[in-house]
Amino acid sequence: MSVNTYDGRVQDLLQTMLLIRAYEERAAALQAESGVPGTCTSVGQEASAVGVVAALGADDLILTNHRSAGHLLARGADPGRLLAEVMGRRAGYCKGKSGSLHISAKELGVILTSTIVGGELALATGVGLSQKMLKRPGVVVCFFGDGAACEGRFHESLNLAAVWQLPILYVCENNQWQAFVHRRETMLGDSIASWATPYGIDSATVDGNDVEQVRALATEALDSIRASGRPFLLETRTYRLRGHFEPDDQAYVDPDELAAWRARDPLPRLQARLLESGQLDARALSAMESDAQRRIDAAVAFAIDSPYPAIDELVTDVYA
Amino acid sequence: MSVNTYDGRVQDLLQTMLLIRAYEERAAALQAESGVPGTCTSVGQEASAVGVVAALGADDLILTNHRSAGHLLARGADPGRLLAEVMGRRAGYCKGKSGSLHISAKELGVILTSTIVGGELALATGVGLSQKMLKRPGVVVCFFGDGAACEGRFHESLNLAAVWQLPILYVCENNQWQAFVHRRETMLGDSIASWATPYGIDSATVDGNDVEQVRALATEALDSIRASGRPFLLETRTYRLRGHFEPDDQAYVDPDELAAWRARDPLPRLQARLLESGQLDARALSAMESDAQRRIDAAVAFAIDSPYPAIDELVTDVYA
Amino acid sequence: MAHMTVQEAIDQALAEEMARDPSVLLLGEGVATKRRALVDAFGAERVRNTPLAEGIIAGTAVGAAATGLRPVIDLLFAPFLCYAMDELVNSAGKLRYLSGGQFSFPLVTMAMTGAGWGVGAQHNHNVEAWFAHAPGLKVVMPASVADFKGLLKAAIRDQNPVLFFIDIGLAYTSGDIPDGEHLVPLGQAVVRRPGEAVTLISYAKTVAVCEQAAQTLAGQGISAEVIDLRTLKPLDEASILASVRKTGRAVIVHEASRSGGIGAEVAATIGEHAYDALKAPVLRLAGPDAPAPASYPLEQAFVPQPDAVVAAVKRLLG
Amino acid sequence: MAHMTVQEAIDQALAEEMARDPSVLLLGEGVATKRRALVDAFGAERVRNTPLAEGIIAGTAVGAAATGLRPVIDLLFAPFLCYAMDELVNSAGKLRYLSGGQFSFPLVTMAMTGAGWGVGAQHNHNVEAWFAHAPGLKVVMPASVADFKGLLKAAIRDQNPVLFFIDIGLAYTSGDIPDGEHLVPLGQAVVRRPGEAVTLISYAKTVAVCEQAAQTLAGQGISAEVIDLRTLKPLDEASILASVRKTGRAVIVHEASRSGGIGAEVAATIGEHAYDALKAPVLRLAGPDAPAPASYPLEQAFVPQPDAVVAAVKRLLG
Ligand SMILES: Cc1ncc(C[n+]2csc(CCOP(=O)(O)OP(=O)(O)O)c2C)c(N)n1
Ligand SMILES: Cc1ncc(C[n+]2csc(CCOP(=O)(O)OP(=O)(O)O)c2C)c(N)n1
Ligand SMILES: [Mg+2]
Ligand SMILES: [Mg+2]
Repeated sequence: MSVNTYDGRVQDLLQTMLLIRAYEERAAALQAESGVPGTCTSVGQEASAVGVVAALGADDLILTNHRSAGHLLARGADPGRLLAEVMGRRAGYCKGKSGSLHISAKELGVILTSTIVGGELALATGVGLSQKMLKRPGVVVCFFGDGAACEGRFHESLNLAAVWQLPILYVCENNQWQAFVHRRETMLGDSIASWATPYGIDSATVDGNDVEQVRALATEALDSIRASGRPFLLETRTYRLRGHFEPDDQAYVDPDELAAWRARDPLPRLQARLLESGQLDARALSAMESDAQRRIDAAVAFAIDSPYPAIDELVTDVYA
Repeated sequence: MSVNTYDGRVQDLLQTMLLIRAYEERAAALQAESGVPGTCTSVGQEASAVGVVAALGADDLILTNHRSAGHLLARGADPGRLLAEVMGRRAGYCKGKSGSLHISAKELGVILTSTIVGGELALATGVGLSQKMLKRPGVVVCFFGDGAACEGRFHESLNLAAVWQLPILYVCENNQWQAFVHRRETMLGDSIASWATPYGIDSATVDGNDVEQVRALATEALDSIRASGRPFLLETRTYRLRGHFEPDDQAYVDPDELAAWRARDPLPRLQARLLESGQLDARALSAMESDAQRRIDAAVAFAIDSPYPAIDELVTDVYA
Repeated sequence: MAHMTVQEAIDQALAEEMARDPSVLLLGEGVATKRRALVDAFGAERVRNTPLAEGIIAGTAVGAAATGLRPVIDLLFAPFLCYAMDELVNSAGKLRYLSGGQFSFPLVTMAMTGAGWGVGAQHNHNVEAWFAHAPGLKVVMPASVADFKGLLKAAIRDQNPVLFFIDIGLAYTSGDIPDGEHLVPLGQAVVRRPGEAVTLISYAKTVAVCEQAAQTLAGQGISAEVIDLRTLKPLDEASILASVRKTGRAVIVHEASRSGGIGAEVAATIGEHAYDALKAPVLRLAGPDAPAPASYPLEQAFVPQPDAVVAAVKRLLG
Repeated sequence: MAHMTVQEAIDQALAEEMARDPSVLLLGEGVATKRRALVDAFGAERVRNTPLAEGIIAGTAVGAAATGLRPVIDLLFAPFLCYAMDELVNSAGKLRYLSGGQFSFPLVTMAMTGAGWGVGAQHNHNVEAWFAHAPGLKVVMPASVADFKGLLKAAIRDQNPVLFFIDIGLAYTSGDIPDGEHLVPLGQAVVRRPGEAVTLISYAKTVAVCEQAAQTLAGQGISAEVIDLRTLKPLDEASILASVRKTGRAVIVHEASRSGGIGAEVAATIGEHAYDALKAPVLRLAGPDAPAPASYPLEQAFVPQPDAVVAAVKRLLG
């Protein structure tokens, strides 16, 4: 079983965040330089992904959206197989059929990456129902964006999960953007967490760029779900530091907003805190960084070496 | 223009409620006795329909759902043409093509009866947008049920109306049932009005079996919409006293619940109040009742006499 | 042999499969109210009324199917499938493929459709062809009471998402069902009446229309073979082609609108693969490209009638 | 003549129609961001970014169309239409009929689809045939830059709901557009290349595949006529039949899955109405009944290629 679980060490969180950042930036560079298919990177959102996933147990299950590389890597995905999938290679998690946008990895308990915005919300209730009816211990974590919260499925999913008391942790990664539309153009308020209240679902909001806070709140939320059997909504306030999909020059983004959030980039923030508190020294950090880069170098080499699927794979796996 | 508008007289409200009750009961009897197509009657909900429609001006527009006869009649629909439509006759509002489930009446400002539960919510924003962009004065009233509130379109519609500031009065006729499912099986709370809060929409709840209270609150809501240009959600608490669709023996309904709501039937309640306060005497009431019956007798005669559409109508009106 | 209605056949199929396999469960608006006996037999956990929200009913079924349950969902009327298209098409139909075969989606979606109740176009729209044009799905639409039972049981056991359409006009008809375990495999058409001069191909309610037409034609010395497709995807091309190769003539009959209906696929398949055997053009008799009207005589006129089938055959033979 | 990309042609069509008719407006996720020049020209009221909710975007358009506006909505990618099926099919397509003609629904729904970007099956699914099988709708899918402009303008002026599909593979190609008012009427196919021995019928990206095949065939002394359908509903049956009556042979080519695709309707129509003129079976070359894969070589293999068209024609002539 290659699922990552985390003990208390904050250094492990940093290590994972560094890996994700290195992966995402390399994926973007490969797109720009070598015409590798573009991806929706999670640069800037690493703390949200790692903080939540680090709170999970091995039995918990994940559904996520198009911006899923961070969730997958935090859960223990092999960056080589991930990149192979992005490149449509046979060694990818889905034999190259998915590409970056629909990656699932059964061995990691990642049931779904939905690129239909809202698809993760629609299926999460079913996975929750399986957990409940088959008396399996794991909680279902459903990552979705502030954009997905505008889809009707948000309403339908949360209401059903509340009525049927399904063990689901909804995690809204509110990164202020919905592709080329700012969140403010799509809702009057600023809180998506509060949208849970009418359904009778408890919720909380957390600084999504602070991995320790995210992990603390996610742990609390998971505990409450395990104890009560009821769903919970956690909103992580964060920001999409690169564009929506590579390439994207973000010409439409207010530079002041972007600058303000760059100043809150979760990686330097965590690094500075750990360096200051003495939990990390410069040498260890640089070793971690090189380690991440090495793993990504190896991943790229693996993915590029991996063959494309044979043409007859075009029509396999359609029916069981 | 045959749109009904109402001045302050409560007797007019009673008269209209009597007409609706007489119409609905006759429709049910015709189904049982003569095999006329079944309908979703609004028996028990007359106060909600009449109270809201009586608050409207001639310019206001209506979208409604499968339980729309009360809204149509309150707005001034000819019971003969309504019944003709139910029976699929040429003289019906929609040439018999709709039957009871999709009746619109442009001349009355009734844009839509949607039998897709949620369709009225989906289209209401567009009608509201037309009113706003074309600078027309009328408010858009969208009647929907507690069941429709569970559809994702509720969420999408209210959120968009809030963000775009559309002049829409959402009226949730919460009659405790969603076809064969009790409302309590579909949501944890008891208040649909409170579901509006996260979107930034004001709301109110009213005893939907008290026509004067409904009219008062609808008038306030409409005033606020006209003043602010913003949507409003009014929840009318009421009950479906007959079954979902004729015939329906309601064997699945808790007899105590049904009895409790029968005791709050809006018609006897209003009659008693008016008789007590001297706004009505028994003779006047009985004259009103016979008048309603006479109109329905005439309507039945008209509808039955009305021919079916010619067969070549099968393929007309598909395209403009 | 037991005599029962289609509703009873469906209940029986559900009860047998729920008894056989504890992972089977039934979800939908009112299923627990309307199929009370199933609640009594299998408990409220496995027969669940839902909120009125087709999208999440279907989504729940897809998620549950991926993770060990075997849901049957009742979405009531075919036009309501429009609210669940994403879950059925983009998730149930595609995610097995997109996952490289990691997950399967054994689930059955039931819906009624068709003329007969005068409920109009927002309840009555024959959209089975849409799902035949969506990868990863199977589509079933029975014509006989026995097939309602046998196909539903097979659909529940299938490892793939199956759309199970119930023709409203048949929903309360009755007929005989073989005793014991009665399974009808998906993907197999059946010859309802053998014949030599022409093949009448249909499914659902209009199979009976073809049978009536065949009867009339027999009286006039014309021998018509009637094929009931039963499964619309995968289409039983072998049975269709074998019959048409024998008769040389085909008329396809269904109630769904003509343009882009199942009949188009059947006609195109015949035209491509039985070309040499054809003695006449392949004709389609189908509903018009119009929404279904509520008005009784118009609704009747929507459905192809036996005399039109007879006339079409005579045109082919004339 | 002006040379421009498809995106520019779409912008130009929108700008011209918005200038001509103040009731035209554009709604969608990001339309105001991506078509900034239209905001500048016509104001933020008429070019509106929306929340991420396809159902209400479409519903808003339908309600607005019924009451005096003329909306164009951009739903981005065809699979996302699944979230708007109810509004497009049950409301836009049916309510004119169900209202007995009281209301009309002039609205245009744009969506991209097709192979070329490796985005996989939740972005790439050619579902145009669904809408051809839904009453009250029109369906357009252009192949040339000039047609993108002319058909979009005509679609905006049409009194009916029109689905306007943009083949991803063409979205950033460029070509010439006639100067001045350039309208292409809906419902008219066009002969892209005249020929005598076989008719190649296609639309969207695979029109070019047919043209390439025709070129190759010409080099081998075989004269192929290429028809670009342009509008898929209403289908220009007269043009199709005229050509096939002349050539006696037809190959239909599209990228959408074979089973139940537009090709089935075209083949069935030819088989019924040009039977006497046929010298060979009508063939279809289409995408497989599989979701669209992301992997580059698989995605390429999804699309019918010129050599397959050439081979099919030779089979017919051989
Ligand atoms: C149903 C659907 N509509 C539109 C899109 C196109 N799209 C892809 S991502 C995206 C923005 C999603 O915003 P959000 O949910 O906030 O996630 P984020 O990208 O910000 O992480 C859009 C509009 C889609 N993939 N699916
Ligand atoms: C989309 C859709 N799903 C299901 C139905 C079947 N149906 C018709 S009315 C109804 C109940 C509606 O409940 P509610 O909105 O509360 O209205 P009420 O009937 O109580 O007035 C149902 C389930 C439908 N017509 N449309
Ligand atoms: Mg976002
Ligand atoms: Mg109700």
